[in-house]
Amino acid sequence: MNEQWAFVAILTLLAISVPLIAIGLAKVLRPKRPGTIKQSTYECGLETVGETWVQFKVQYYLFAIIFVLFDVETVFLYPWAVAYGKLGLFALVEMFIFLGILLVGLVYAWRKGALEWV
Amino acid sequence: MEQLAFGVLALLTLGAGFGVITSRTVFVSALWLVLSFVGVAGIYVLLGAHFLAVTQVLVYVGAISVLVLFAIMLTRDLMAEEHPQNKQWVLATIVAGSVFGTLATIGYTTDWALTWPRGAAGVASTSTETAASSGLGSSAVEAIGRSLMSEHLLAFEVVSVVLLVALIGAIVIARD
Amino acid sequence: MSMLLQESSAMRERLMHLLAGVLPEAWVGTGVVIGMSLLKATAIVLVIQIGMLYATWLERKLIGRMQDRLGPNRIGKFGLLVPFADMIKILTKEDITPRDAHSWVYNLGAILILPPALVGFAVVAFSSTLIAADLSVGLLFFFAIASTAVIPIFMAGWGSRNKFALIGAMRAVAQIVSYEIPQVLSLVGVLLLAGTLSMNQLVGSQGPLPAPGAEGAVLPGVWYIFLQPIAFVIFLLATTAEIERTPFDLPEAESEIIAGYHTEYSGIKFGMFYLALYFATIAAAAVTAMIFLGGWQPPVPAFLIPESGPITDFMYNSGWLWMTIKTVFLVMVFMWFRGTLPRLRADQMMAFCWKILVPLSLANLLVTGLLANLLAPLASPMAYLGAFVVANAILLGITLWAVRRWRERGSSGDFVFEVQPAAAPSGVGGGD
Amino acid sequence: MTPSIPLWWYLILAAGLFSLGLYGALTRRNAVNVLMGIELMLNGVNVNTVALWRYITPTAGSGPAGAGFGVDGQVFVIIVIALAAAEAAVGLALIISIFRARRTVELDDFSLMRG
Repeated sequence: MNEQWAFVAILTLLAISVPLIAIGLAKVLRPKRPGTIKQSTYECGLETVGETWVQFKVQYYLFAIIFVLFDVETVFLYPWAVAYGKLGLFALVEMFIFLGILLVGLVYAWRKGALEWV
Repeated sequence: MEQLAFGVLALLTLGAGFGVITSRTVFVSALWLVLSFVGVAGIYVLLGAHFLAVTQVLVYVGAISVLVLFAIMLTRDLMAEEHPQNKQWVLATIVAGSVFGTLATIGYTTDWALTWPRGAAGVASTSTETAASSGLGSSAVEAIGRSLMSEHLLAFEVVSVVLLVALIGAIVIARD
Repeated sequence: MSMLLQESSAMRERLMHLLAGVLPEAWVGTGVVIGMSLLKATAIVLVIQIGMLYATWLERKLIGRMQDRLGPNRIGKFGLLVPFADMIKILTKEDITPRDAHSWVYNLGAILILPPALVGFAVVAFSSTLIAADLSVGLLFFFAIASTAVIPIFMAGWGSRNKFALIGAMRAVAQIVSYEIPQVLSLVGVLLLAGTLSMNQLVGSQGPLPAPGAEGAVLPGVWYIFLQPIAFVIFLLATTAEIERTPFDLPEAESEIIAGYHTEYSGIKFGMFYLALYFATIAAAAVTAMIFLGGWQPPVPAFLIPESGPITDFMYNSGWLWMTIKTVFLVMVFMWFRGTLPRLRADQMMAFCWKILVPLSLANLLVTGLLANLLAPLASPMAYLGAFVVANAILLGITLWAVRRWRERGSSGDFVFEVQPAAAPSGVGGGD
Repeated sequence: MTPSIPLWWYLILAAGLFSLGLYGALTRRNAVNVLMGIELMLNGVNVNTVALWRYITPTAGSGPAGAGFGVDGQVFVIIVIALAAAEAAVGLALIISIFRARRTVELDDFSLMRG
């Protein structure tokens, strides 16, 4: 087992336990006087109107799609970039093609107005 | 130590997977799914596939889960608690159970060392420790890059076309 | 530094002896690994915690000065004890959980907001030998960890069962994921030149000193901020958006959606979000320093460092000093942004990301790819420097020209960044 | 010297993940949940692929020079992950589109296909 990854695991556990400790400590120290008004949903003092879980517009999802596909693209780009020094010009052409095809997608999204935040 | 780590990760992955299929709220299901993805990333680390582990976190935890969560937010029905299962659960239990039984039996009983003719198989199956020491870690990223640019070039370029089609298709479908 | 290393191996010895008495023999190795990791992790958390406390103090002082105020000056000399007073205050404040909240998702959101900001420090090289885990995929690891921050944000927004919290969470996630793309794309150019994802090797490739375990000559041997100035600007802006600092702090635009996804959190749970913001700021500054400003490299050209002698020793052993200076400088740059710039509008922010930063980083990538190929046989830092400065200047010129043209045509108003009184109301996130 | 993990541990974990996903995909009424089940199945398959690559065919494909290892297994999984991302994007877009037209995400109500 790689010691470095063991460290990552331990750091993750520690990072989760730090807030647990802090919240536990605060539980001992802080006052606790709950009240009906105090525990109501905070909307600048007004009563909550309508459903809390509002429905969102589809624009959010369009951005998420474009993001996911470009994120996947970076997964291919990073190994390519690391290996690039030993690959030469042909690899650059291959990556041009890959990026070109994806750029068509970005241009399409742009032209169709999927990049407009309305 | 490896076994300990495997035990924890397997418990995490399968437990979270169980959470996905049993929780009553879709949003909570999605959270369990994310935890399961993290567990799988840990399994990849154990297997010496470090780049894959990072990719798993980047794509599954950081991206696909965002898609799922956005989709949940966009479809209001999903907010409510619901009766999660349909009437097929008896049948589904039988199917899933028998699939698991078959796969597990095959996995356990097959003498895997015989299935790969090359001599190297025995070396790797005795120890995963070689993964860290033999350069699988340090230069694997570069090797993946070279592999994508030579042997798997076709797959690589086809992936870009698939991504393009998915992008255009998803935009067209989701917009109207 | 070497003293610290000796100390660390001595500590390992002592730990081994200690554990040998308690654990069965087969478990001693495991115990030592876990124990050493715990020690290192605790040290990192403590250092970052103190750094965070003084970052809040520094931010108040700096912003105060920028606004012609004094800033905190009452508790301790120069108000140096104010962060501790804050800590006590936040620990003893009442912590209100809204009645309607989905209780465990709500609480877990406040807990899980911290790991994405903290775990990234595993790959931060405080000096050439002081790196907790020099992973072979370090750089990508950092961004993978940072990208998981969207999950606790969603949990906070959804778990609070508050309209504004949910809208804030949706906005925050949309912003974080969008700016992640230019952030990672802008680095591909750097990776092309460095040829490694390991943080220590990445810093080592910027010269003058090689990283431990490096093979061959140090190339390109120049800080990447000089080779990739456009990438640096893109990265800095995208990072500012990633950690939701002004001018990209729309998710918590208090005039529109109260405080965004942490509206319903109070007391120590709000403190966790506050902590995570500063941790993420320090982490972002540290990583930017390592990628573009040469991390632990001394700011001295290679020909000024003699072969041996006290100066050379100092250069090799003072990595932590340079790293700290660079990190603090970048943290101050983030604060300076906050003191200077007004908040962007939601639609401007998204347009800026997808229509300017992403295409520009792709163009930069292609130019860098071509140049790296042409310059590789020359193998001289000066050739790299000259070629890249010229190329970046040309690229910048083309970009400015293109943006100006778009603005003049003004067809969709995408690139009009001036305030327009007649413009549509700012794109509030929610509602259909 | 701690003994390392036998291969079948990984295979059973993968089988478990796959079966859980299958069960979820078969029983949930909610389309998004079904998609989550499919993602779980894909993850099971990926774990299987990586484990078999690691133990059985570690030399397949080109690898780091002199290391005696290939990276074919990892490359396969990277491509599967890319395709899974595309699948999720289109699948969820379909669900959103159907929801907008019919205000439901219950699969039993999707009788569109039956005409």
